[in-house]
Amino acid sequence: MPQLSTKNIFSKYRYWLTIATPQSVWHARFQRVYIAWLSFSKNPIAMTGLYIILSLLILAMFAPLITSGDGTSQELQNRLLAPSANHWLGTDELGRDIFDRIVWGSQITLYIVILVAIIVLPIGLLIGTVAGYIGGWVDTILMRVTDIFLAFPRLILALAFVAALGPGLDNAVLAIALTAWSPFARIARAETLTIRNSEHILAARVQGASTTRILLHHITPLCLSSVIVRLTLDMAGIILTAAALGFLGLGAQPPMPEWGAMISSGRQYLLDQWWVPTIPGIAILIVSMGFNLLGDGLRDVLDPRSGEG
Amino acid sequence: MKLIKRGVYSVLALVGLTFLCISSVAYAKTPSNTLVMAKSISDLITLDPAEVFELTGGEVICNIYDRVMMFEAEDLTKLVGGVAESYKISGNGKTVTFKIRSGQKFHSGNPVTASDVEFSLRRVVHLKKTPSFILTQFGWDKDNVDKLIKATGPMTVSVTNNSDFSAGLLLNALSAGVGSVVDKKVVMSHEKNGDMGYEWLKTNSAGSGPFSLKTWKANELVVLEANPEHRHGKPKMKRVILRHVAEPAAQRLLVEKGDVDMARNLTPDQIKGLKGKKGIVIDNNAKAGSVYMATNNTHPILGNADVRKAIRYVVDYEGMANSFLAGQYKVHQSFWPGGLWASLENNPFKQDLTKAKSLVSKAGHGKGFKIVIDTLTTAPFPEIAQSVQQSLSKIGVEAEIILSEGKTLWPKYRARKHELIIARWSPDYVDPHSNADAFAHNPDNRQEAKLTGKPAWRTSWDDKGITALTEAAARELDLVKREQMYLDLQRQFQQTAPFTFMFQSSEQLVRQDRVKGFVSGANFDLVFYRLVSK
Amino acid sequence: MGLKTPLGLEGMVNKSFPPPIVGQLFRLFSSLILTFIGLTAITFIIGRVMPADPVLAIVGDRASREVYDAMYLQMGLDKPLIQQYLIYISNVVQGDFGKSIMTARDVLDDLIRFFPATLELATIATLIGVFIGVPMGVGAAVYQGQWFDHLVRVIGLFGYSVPIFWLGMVALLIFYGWLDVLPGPGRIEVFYDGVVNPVTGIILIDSALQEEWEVFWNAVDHLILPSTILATFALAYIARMTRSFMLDQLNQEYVLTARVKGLKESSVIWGHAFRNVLVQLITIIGLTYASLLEGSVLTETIFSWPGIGQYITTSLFNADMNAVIGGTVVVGICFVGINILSDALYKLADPRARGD
Amino acid sequence: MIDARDLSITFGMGASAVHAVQKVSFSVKQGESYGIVGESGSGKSTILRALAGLNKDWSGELRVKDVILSRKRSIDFYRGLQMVFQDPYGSLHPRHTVNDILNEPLIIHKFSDRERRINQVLKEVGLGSDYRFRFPHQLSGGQRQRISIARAIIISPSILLLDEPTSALDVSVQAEILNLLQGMRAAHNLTYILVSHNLSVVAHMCDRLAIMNAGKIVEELDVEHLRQKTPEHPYTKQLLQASTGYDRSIADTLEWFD
Amino acid sequence: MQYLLNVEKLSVSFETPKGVVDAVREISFTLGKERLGIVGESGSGKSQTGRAILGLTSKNGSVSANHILFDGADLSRMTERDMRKIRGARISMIMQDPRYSLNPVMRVGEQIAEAFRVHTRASRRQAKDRTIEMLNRVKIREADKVYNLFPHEVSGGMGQRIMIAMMLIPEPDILIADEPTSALDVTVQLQILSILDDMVREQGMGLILISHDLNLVSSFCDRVLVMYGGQILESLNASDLNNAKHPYTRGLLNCLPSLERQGELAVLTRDPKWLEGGYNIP
Repeated sequence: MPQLSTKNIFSKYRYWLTIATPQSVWHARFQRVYIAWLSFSKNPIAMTGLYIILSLLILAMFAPLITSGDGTSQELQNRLLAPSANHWLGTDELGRDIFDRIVWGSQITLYIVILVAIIVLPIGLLIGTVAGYIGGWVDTILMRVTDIFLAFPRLILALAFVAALGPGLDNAVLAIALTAWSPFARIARAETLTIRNSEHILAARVQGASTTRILLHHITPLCLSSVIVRLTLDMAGIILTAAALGFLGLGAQPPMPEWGAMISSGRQYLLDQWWVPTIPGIAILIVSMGFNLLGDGLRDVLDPRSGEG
Repeated sequence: MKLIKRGVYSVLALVGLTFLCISSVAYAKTPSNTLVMAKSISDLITLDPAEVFELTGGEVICNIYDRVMMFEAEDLTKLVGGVAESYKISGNGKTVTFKIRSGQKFHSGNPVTASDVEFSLRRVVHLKKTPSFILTQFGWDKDNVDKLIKATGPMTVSVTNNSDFSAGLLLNALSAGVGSVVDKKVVMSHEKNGDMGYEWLKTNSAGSGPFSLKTWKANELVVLEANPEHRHGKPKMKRVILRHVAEPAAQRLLVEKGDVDMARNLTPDQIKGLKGKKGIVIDNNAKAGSVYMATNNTHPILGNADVRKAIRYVVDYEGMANSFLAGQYKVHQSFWPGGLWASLENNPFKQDLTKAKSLVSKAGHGKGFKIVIDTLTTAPFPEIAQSVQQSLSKIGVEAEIILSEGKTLWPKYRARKHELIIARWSPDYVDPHSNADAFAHNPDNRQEAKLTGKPAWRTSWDDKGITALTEAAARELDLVKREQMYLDLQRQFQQTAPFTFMFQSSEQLVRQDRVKGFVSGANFDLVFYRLVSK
Repeated sequence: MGLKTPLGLEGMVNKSFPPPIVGQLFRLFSSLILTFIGLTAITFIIGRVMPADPVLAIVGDRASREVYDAMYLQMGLDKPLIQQYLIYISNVVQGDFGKSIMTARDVLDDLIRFFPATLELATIATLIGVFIGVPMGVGAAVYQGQWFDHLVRVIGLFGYSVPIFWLGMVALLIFYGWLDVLPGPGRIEVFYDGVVNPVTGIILIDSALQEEWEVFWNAVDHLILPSTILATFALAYIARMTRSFMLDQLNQEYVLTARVKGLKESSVIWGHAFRNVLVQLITIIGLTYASLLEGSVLTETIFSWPGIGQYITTSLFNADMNAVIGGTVVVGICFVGINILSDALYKLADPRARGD
Repeated sequence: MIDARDLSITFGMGASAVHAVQKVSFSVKQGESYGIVGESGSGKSTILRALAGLNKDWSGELRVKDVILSRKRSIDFYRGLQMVFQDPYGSLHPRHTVNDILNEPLIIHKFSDRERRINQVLKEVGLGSDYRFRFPHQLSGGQRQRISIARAIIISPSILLLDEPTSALDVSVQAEILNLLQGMRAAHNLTYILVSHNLSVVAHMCDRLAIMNAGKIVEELDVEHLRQKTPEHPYTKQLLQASTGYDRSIADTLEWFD
Repeated sequence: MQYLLNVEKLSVSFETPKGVVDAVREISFTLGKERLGIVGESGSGKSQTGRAILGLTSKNGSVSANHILFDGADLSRMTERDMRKIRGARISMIMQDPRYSLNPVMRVGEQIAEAFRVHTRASRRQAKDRTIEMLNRVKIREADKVYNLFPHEVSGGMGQRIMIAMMLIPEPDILIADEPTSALDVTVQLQILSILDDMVREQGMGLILISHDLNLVSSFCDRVLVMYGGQILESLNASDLNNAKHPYTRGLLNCLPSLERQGELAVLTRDPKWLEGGYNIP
């Protein structure tokens, strides 16, 4: 029996991933992802983004191992300490370790990102594709509603929703989602309009496919990529909005280490203890930069039509 | 690379233009005849003295209007006549007759007469705005007030007390904002639909105080202008500007740079950073404001007397007072602030988690429970709440904090829907009854009674004995006995009330050293600008 | 002979034809009305389900029951919601937006006071975004893959990713606190207040008209920092979109045609490609402008800028719903208005869109 | 088999209305291959789309297998009639594999022997089962068009509508596809309607053809007449002349159409 | 023979994500005052040849040649600046689809006039007069009206005539027409060609007609180059097309459907040897 070195296994998988004659649907899909990955991984900017998001994930997953506490334990005698060996990023106004709080805060950031995506994607896709494909008065009504939400000052609408629902992280996320779906509906609709008269949709109609089938199997997968790209790019905006709500006291409630709220409560220390508001600011900057980079890269991979490269 | 060059040039041109603008600035720091203060004035919603009940509003009308009775800037401990030169109390102690100082003039030039005083007091009762209770508690209502408050001559006004309360309390009450004397002619000339000039006076002034209102732009600034005709003489500052700066950090920058003469809302940590800076002075003024915690008696767990007691032992009073509250709050555990007449200066409670824990176990909640802490969004409330939360967690109580603006917090409190609330209080006038009436007086605890103005009712604290004691103290004419009654009341209150009074506030003013003579009294509406010089 | 369109009829299935002018006016009008109704209705409902109590906002937390009840009735809160809404709408139609609790003034007066401040800030920010962002984007596209392109990308990324409230604070600290080259927060030094009569409400214009140059320059100084901070996002967005549009256009065949003609590269870029980019940019700039008008809340907060964003936000916290609705409607109508305007400009700039 | 009576198709309304097809009548017999020739904008594809139910703005009478068609078509209708489109790049869903593409009509029409049919049809269009799990972008233009044809015939329809099936292909590939289509018709006894602007292609493929111009059929003739170059209508003559290559003398006789 | 253009060993290759693609491989040919056709299927490199001559290969491509001699100068070694003087003025190019090759936001008249003004010191007025004259020459009626139209307002045939006018207004020596008629209907196609024909004759230009349509090219041109896989497989006089020797050329001719032939079409089978020079016929 021939001995298989790791190199052999590797090249075997590579062969399997690139062979021109895939043997099953899953094989074909794996190949597709692999090819996309190849072009994605050649893009250093996109990879930087991916690394940032991956680090965020790792931070969030291993928060209990990385940190010494849960980020909420106070030591009033150790308030506002500058970064040092004991407290890598210093301590805040209640003597909490800022590094711990940043690490635990990554979970909150992820939570916001995931929850918003889960809410926004289906709503935007559903409204956009239905409006775009069916057209007529359905389109008119749906788009009018979308326009109203678009015309609403976004942060103010979010503020109003949180004010109505009561402050808190979940409500903030819900409010952001309620204000964030409208651009996605617009994109999905625009995308649908260009797709709906393409010959493969006509072909599906001639095969007798129902409207639901066309929407789900034909149009949605095509809208998905541009919507996902936009969502990734918007994630930065969403994180910033969540942070802004936190900043205005309507997002995560204390002592949750939400980064925006950390800036908010730390902002009075900017002059004398710069690290208190600055470090969460940089954390937000890095993560939203990560999403932006990733979004750029995804666009290059998923949406080669656009000129940005 | 020609294109890039072009781009670079245009950017350079823009940058150059920007710096041109900058260099054109000759930094005019504040003019020498103007006092500029950085302060958060978002609470300012009205300037009608019959309605003003907010901190900033109280301060502003204190400088626009003279009141019937006053604590004057020169001596804040003595209640003296303001608009009234003297008063006489009738034999039965029910009627007080005021003699109006002659030669006083309103900003309009109209003389101040008895009919203005009569109008001003009656107006408060008729308009029935929030602070009107300060007067109506003396048994006045819109039907009888025209009989009970009367100008008996051009310069004399008689005021008849229709309640059991003492005349001393009445005199104190007339030193509150509702005791401000407004210019009847001017106000009535702006009357609309029988509103006694209310809509107009909200945003305008018609007083006889040292300053008149020039501009009020909500959330932007208030500009006051000196009244050269004031009875104490012309104030040294020609103008006083309250500039709205919501961000404490911005306030700090402004005062450090000399762009304002005074910063009013700095946090202790910021003040620590300013200490020793050249040209900057920090003043400490004791204030009558309190920070307290209220538990809801209708709550199944918090209603328990032992749990309430345990909470008193949970709070890390010293820890907070020595860290983030240092300099602006000191520990004070009774409802009437320290340093005043009838103050109780003992602080019997200290953080004692073992004791707290055993009290909670005794109440049968040793396994711990969950509660919600409601508090305000502004410093230092979130920090206090987090400290309390942390301490509670050590005796097994898991607390969730909700920060809200007052307008969201108060409805919850007033509807008895809170669990544990951390809030603040300032007396309406300088008499212990002001606070006792709110915290220790609950004559009708039924839900439908809706005594929503009283924290005692809000927490559903139905203690007949305490209520009776409060009423008796208010009636007592003998000052020595009265003081003793308030001390007793406070001691009982400390042990049994669903309120944990934690801190008394102290104002830290940061000013340029050339600014002198700013007088800030214990109460929020006793802030005087007229002695300020630069 | 037969009708010929460049696309061929097959391509025109289901394509809507440009409606006549009456139809467009109708659409414009109806979209304004619908936006207005939608905005007011949503805000109204939010205002009523909010836990903040507008009555308490007026009477304060210590008000007695009687005082509270009297105000409750006076504000008409006892009526059914729909009736309250209808009353509100009928007042608005008569030009009465009600009174603000917070400022004790008519909401309309407040809007006239606060909106120009935001308009001033957003306009300057948009101008900065356009005049710096567009050349940056064009340059990046022309020098795709070179250092200038990377620089623009990094700047764009930063502008996209930075939390504006944080950047504002840091900028204030650096330029005012440390370097002392720019003034602190506020729209103008307070003691200049009242020197200039508000005519348009835009201090730059008013002071220039009244030749109060000291005030003018003071206002300019105060504008630099907040407008630059506000412009970061706009600049990033505009530069990025310009770059992408430009790359798109540079790949078009007409650009090749222009080169075949022997045109200089600068004429090819600015005379041909950029003219097409400009058409697309109109929408983007309009959108940016609208979003700056509504998105200046945080900048206004940091810089104590008495603008409409801050007005709406503070009103919201104070349950001052008349002010919130009024402000939202103004901003929303502006949004729709700018969109319609940029649509019209687009039609003017792009001959293909001018359906005649 | 297929009858059109007074078929008119109008897009838009009022002044801006476009009368794409005006009162067109024709009929196609069972097993026949019928061509429609015309230049761009003549309305030829529009007719095909109306027939396939992709266009609802028509009036007149359409009949397939003696059933009068309504605007909404049933699934059964599509069971008997399929269509092949012009653009081999646009007519296949870019995110579906060949397997997905071929499977879909089988699912819609509830076939149970899907596996067998897919393999068989792939063989029939000259692509082995190696191609089954590829995505369209992994195929050449000719291969894609083969998949389009496979998709159309996999549910064994009796009528195939061909909308310029080779105009986007190189001539060498065109030949292969035309041969394939010829073979299919013979093997499955299909009825074709072929729309093209290329007279040679139509002449090669069809028995009978209609010449369209500006929404009208100007002439209907059988392929023999075309071969002998004896059409009657001047437009047909012009088209015929123009199709044979560049000839200066002919070019000078042509009318401008703009 | 007197030639206008002499191309020797021209190669064009592109850097793509999948590696370097050789679009044109060492081709050589000459052009006199004649109509030279370049025929090939898609991807044969015929369009890239045209662009390479004008120095307009896109950024990711690289061009090499022993020389591209034009009027005594080697275009392949010319600076961009000098090349600009050649483009338009001396060598012009017409592209496939006027829908894309005209600037959509510029009036067509201005676009033509611009082409004139780039290379002359003509005033606006003169340029406009010249443009109108040129529009008349390409048989556009109401030329002054058409002058003010936008590209989307003209039909494909007219658009292509406008392109011709634009490219011929500076009176170049060589015109490269890259599939100038393949987006047009057959009748219009002939008309466009007849205009090109006139122009070539009147101005004594050299014309390179790039097309995939063997029939059309052979009936229009004097000489035909057949390209496949980036190489010239065969070069022959148009009249000799039916005697083409290369199997590829023959195959292309045979697989065309025609009115005359019936039955199965011949299928072209490709031989890799073609690209190894085995059949290279000079």
